[in-house]
Amino acid sequence: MPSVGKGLVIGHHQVSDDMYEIEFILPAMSAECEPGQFVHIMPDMDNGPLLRRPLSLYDVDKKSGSITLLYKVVGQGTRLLTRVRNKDYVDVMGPLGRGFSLPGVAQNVLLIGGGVGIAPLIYLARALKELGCNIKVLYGTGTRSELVVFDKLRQIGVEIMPATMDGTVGYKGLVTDLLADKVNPSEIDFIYTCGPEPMMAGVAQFAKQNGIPGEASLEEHMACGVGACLGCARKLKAEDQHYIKVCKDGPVFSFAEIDF
Amino acid sequence: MPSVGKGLVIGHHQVSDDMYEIEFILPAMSAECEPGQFVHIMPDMDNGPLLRRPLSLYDVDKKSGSITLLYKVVGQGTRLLTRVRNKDYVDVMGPLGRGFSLPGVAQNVLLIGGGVGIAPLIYLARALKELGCNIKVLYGTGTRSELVVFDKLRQIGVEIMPATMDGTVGYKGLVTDLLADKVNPSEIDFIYTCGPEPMMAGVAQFAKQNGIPGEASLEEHMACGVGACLGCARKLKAEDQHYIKVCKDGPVFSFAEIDF
Amino acid sequence: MNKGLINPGELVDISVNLGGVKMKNPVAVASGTFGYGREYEDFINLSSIGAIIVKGTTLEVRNGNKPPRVAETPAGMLNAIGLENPGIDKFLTEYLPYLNQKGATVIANIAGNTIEEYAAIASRIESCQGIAAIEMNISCPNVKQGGLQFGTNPETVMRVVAAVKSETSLPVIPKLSPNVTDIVEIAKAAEAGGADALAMINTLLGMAVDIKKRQPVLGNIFGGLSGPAIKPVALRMIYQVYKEVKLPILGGGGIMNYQDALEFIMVGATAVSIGTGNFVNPHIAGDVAQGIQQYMEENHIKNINELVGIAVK
Amino acid sequence: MNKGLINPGELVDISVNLGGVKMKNPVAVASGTFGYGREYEDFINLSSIGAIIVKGTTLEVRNGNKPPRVAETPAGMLNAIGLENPGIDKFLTEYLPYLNQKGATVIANIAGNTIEEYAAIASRIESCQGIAAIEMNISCPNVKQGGLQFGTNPETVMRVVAAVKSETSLPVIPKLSPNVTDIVEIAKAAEAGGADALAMINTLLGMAVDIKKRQPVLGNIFGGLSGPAIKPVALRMIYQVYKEVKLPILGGGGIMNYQDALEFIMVGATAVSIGTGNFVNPHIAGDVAQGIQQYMEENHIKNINELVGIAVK
Ligand SMILES: Cc1cc2nc3c(=O)[nH]c(=O)nc-3n(C[C@H](O)[C@H](O)[C@H](O)COP(=O)(O)OP(=O)(O)OC[C@H]3O[C@@H](n4cnc5c(N)ncnc54)[C@H](O)[C@@H]3O)c2cc1C
Ligand SMILES: Cc1cc2nc3c(=O)[nH]c(=O)nc-3n(C[C@H](O)[C@H](O)[C@H](O)COP(=O)(O)OP(=O)(O)OC[C@H]3O[C@@H](n4cnc5c(N)ncnc54)[C@H](O)[C@@H]3O)c2cc1C
Ligand SMILES: Cc1cc2nc3c(=O)[nH]c(=O)nc-3n(C[C@H](O)[C@H](O)[C@H](O)COP(=O)(O)O)c2cc1C
Ligand SMILES: Cc1cc2nc3c(=O)[nH]c(=O)nc-3n(C[C@H](O)[C@H](O)[C@H](O)COP(=O)(O)O)c2cc1C
Ligand code: FES
Ligand code: FES
Repeated sequence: MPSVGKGLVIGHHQVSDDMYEIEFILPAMSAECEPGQFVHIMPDMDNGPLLRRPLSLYDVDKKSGSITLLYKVVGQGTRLLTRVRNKDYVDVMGPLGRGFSLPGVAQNVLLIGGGVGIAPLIYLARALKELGCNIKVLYGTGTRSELVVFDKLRQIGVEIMPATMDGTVGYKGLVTDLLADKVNPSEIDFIYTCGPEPMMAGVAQFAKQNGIPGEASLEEHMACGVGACLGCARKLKAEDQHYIKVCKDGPVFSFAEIDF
Repeated sequence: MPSVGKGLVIGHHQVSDDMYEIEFILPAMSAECEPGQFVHIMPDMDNGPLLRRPLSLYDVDKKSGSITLLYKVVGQGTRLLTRVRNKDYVDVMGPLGRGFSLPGVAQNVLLIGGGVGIAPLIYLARALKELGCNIKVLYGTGTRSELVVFDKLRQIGVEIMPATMDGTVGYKGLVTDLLADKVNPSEIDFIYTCGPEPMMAGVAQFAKQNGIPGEASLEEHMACGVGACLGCARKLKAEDQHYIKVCKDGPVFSFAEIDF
Repeated sequence: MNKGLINPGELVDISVNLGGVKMKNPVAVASGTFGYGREYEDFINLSSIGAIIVKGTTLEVRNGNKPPRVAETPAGMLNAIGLENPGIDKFLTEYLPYLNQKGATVIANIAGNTIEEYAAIASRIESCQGIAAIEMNISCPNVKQGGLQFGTNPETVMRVVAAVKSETSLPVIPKLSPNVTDIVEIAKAAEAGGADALAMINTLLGMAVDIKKRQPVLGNIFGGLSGPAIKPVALRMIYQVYKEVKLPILGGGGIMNYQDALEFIMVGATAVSIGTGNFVNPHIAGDVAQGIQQYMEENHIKNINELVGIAVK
Repeated sequence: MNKGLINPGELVDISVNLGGVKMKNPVAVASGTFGYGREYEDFINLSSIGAIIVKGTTLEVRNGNKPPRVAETPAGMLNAIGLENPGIDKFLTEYLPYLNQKGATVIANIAGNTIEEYAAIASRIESCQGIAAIEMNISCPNVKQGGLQFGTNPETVMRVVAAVKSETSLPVIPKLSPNVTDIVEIAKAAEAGGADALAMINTLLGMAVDIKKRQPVLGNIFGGLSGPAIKPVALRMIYQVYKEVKLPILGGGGIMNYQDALEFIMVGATAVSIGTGNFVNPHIAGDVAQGIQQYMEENHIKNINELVGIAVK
């Protein structure tokens, strides 16, 4: 059951030029968190922007009751969030939305993240690992310094294939090119992806062409985060009449549901 | 000449339950500061309230180029200001307004402050001391812990007579009662006062009755702080047609000009 | 506040009667910001809310506007949902029973393209149990009047209110659009039409521009501005109407805490509604009701009606 | 922004012609927020500002409203100055010469109780040098029409604009009140009266309540809401008018930086005005003009007119 509460910040640090990791304690909320869900956070309780900001669950430790988020500074809200200090409290609502579906039996899964879109895939990787899955992660960014989650991924114990646009590490080019070049479709049972829409579109196309099922996590501007305001509407397929709500019906949807 | 600039904060600490002292470096502005003038400060450059907040010059060190303010937390703006840290920059406009008039020759002066109204009297005391004046300060607050400026006053070297409502230190009661009880009007050449209006009214009455000239520093809600918006209007005497502007014509006015 | 005088045993009455709607406390949640209640069930006890005004409902199902539908603005937000809703019948059969079962006080919010549509929805509601009142959203474009809003023409306001009144025995609460020259004239027209109370204000019409894309942010170009930004306008309009019109007022626009709610009550609102505030704090309705109660206890105000309109000169 | 493509040598033209007023850049400071210029001389070079629109001036001296006159609101402020000013003659003889000597581009802002008063002020101005245009504040209560604002009645708007036009050879810029049902109708009336450009928007009518004192904050009860809170409403109205009326628009309402100014330009403003922003940043007019210029350089826009109305569909 989702809730709203104040999380005690126990860690907050910059991990790249414009990305931060923030960890806070909220045991009741932490206990409910599933990979692919998100929290709705107030960057500042007294001031700053009116609305909450949606951020994916990046990592969750149910034992310690903590939740970790990975965020990129893009505007007023995320800029304010950077000012939060250890021992401050952050006001958080969650977990919200429908997360990734997890396989019933151990499978060969491929996780494809682009930029800060890698965030939800970390907690997902942790869950898949516990299910005994064989996990490969393709992770694309602009340059080496933006590849921020290596430690987490290594700790979880997955195979990582980085791609950088400038080739400073790993494959030189788009992560979708890496996918086409280096991944043998027959070795993959399921694909999960999160990142820029063109990237996810490419991944979904690859998956469909090769008959591999999979899921993607979408973004849309949100007000309520719980399906009440009907603000985060989106048509999954061009011919749809009905608009789904990313916050409630998603943010995760199967490739079969979406036409990018 | 007033200016607007960013001051580097070199000291910021809580001095009582709800009062803080903040010191910042702004040499060009500091060089222009006269006692009784004020600065117009933005509590937060990115967020927070729309308008600047007027705060009196509490202390100025032209040698080091610093300006110090003493403020009481009363609302959103001052609450936000408390968050500013050492090495942050604060956005300040000033010095603004017409300050206290200083005597041409050394005199016996009486300074009467109530609560945070003591702020402008400190820098004033420093200036008067340099002129060789003989300075007595009556300082009234609710209780001992609110008497926050003793160190500064002692360092300047003035005679202090505190009054607290609960009698925890000094005279027990209103500072105006202390004035009536303990001050010999014939020993005073000039009175300066700042504090709650009823207090200043009492002081002005005492001064007029005893034929002592003096000045008071007024407050009014402000937008521009420079006489442009005509927002901080006030009639000095009930029969006046014209509204003066506290920011430009004041904040300091002579007892002769004002009917409280 | 007079902390020294608190007497926690003191009984204060915060229940109100809003033109025939009995509310256990004066705090309602506004239409379109609380879905059909269920969306917030994990965050607040639905039966504790003064009234839940459900999402605006039309005769037929509506799919709503193309996205983006929401955008943030300074101390406010724009929305252009476009009245997406499942239609009145589905609301009555699928959504209402849940709310009734939870013990919620439900106010329906209706909208139509023509006077006849408003009347038809009202008559469907009349045949059902479990609705405490009908709030009429008259800020929709009036098809017959070439798209000008119902709520901007006094004559039309009177007629559409009268038409709904004639179909229902429930209290009828027209919700006034603030996008008018003279709000008092509109309020008087609603009164003439037989309104039992007035809800005000709906959103101000606004827009935002994406300077990178060089186009409007919202898919619909224009949207409704809500949140703290509009509070001064809402207070002013309620003040004006309270002075001239006898009907009780459900006041709202930017309420984020109990102090804001008290401002509305002091300019003449008998009850208040919270919209955008729900998105920020999902149990705000309870917090505000509690804050009002505490304020009354601390200030020895036994009945909230003593505060209604107290700041109006 | 396309930092990689900056070519600092590239020449961009940010001068504009606002209905006959030649402005060296498209950024004016709004009436009532910049006094008579002198108040800000220490903070900004007065001759560098696109235009200085001076405080609203009436035929006779006015003392203004009783305090408090200003109050802060979420992302906005209320003012009820009450048109305090020294009267047109004193303005022309004592304040104008200073501005002219400083090389400022001056727009007078006039207000009256009757059409005759507006005309009389215009004719006094006509006899003087050093004023680039007349902005007409038509949001004042119209004595002859029982206190309803000039700016809310199309017929009156047309007549008062025509009356001023007949007295002056200067460009005439009526400043529209946003407190109306249909801003396009008012804009068309101003056009019919012979306006050379339109200024929009003036403040939204609002109020605030002091819940401790249980009374309105402002001495005048109501005041004008300005600042970022009203930006969405201002953009919407300018968008609507730009589509329907050919006159150039001086747009403003809540501009705090060059990005805000670009939003106004993209919905159809030829130039922009900054009011409340001056109180926050006393050299904002220069900063915004510079920001626009840099944006144009980075985006290879040679003439600012290429951007005017680019977001209007
Ligand atoms: C389900 C979901 C999960 C997300 N997870 C992450 C994450 O783990 N890490 C991360 O860095 N970002 C994530 N985002 C994007 C993140 O929400 C935005 O970057 C953030 O809201 C920007 O806020 P701002 O105030 O800094 O930017 P501004 O541009 O100033 O925000 C203005 C408004 O637009 C909204 N907005 C702006 N960009 C986006 C966006 N991309 N998606 C949704 N709303 C947006 C803001 O919420 C705000 O209401 C996620 C978005 C969604 C919908
Ligand atoms: C010339 C002058 C000098 C001052 N010097 C000092 C000083 O040295 N130390 C100090 O603690 N206070 C001083 N004040 C009062 C100080 O300006 C207010 O306490 C402060 O603005 C409150 O801001 P806020 O956001 O915390 O309160 P809020 O109540 O949230 O402010 C809301 C609005 O009201 C205005 N406001 C509220 N109280 C006052 C007030 N008393 N005077 C003027 N405007 C007010 C604010 O500026 C703001 O615009 C001075 C005021 C003036 C006019
Ligand atoms: C997302 C959203 C959807 C809304 N939908 C409706 C609606 O369907 N019917 C209606 O009468 N008002 C609707 N409103 C207006 C609100 O009920 C309320 O009147 C307005 O938002 C002002 O209050 P606030 O500032 O507290 O949000 C909606 C508001 C928002 C923000
Ligand atoms: C303190 C103040 C005084 C004003 N006085 C006038 C005036 O005399 N004449 C006028 O036409 N507009 C007046 N205005 C309106 C402004 O010129 C401007 O149109 C309005 O504030 C909106 O712009 P902003 O949001 O940038 O402030 C005044 C505004 C303020 C805040
Ligand atoms: S954000 Fe409100 S419905 Fe999704
Ligand atoms: S604050 Fe603007 S005139 Fe004094």
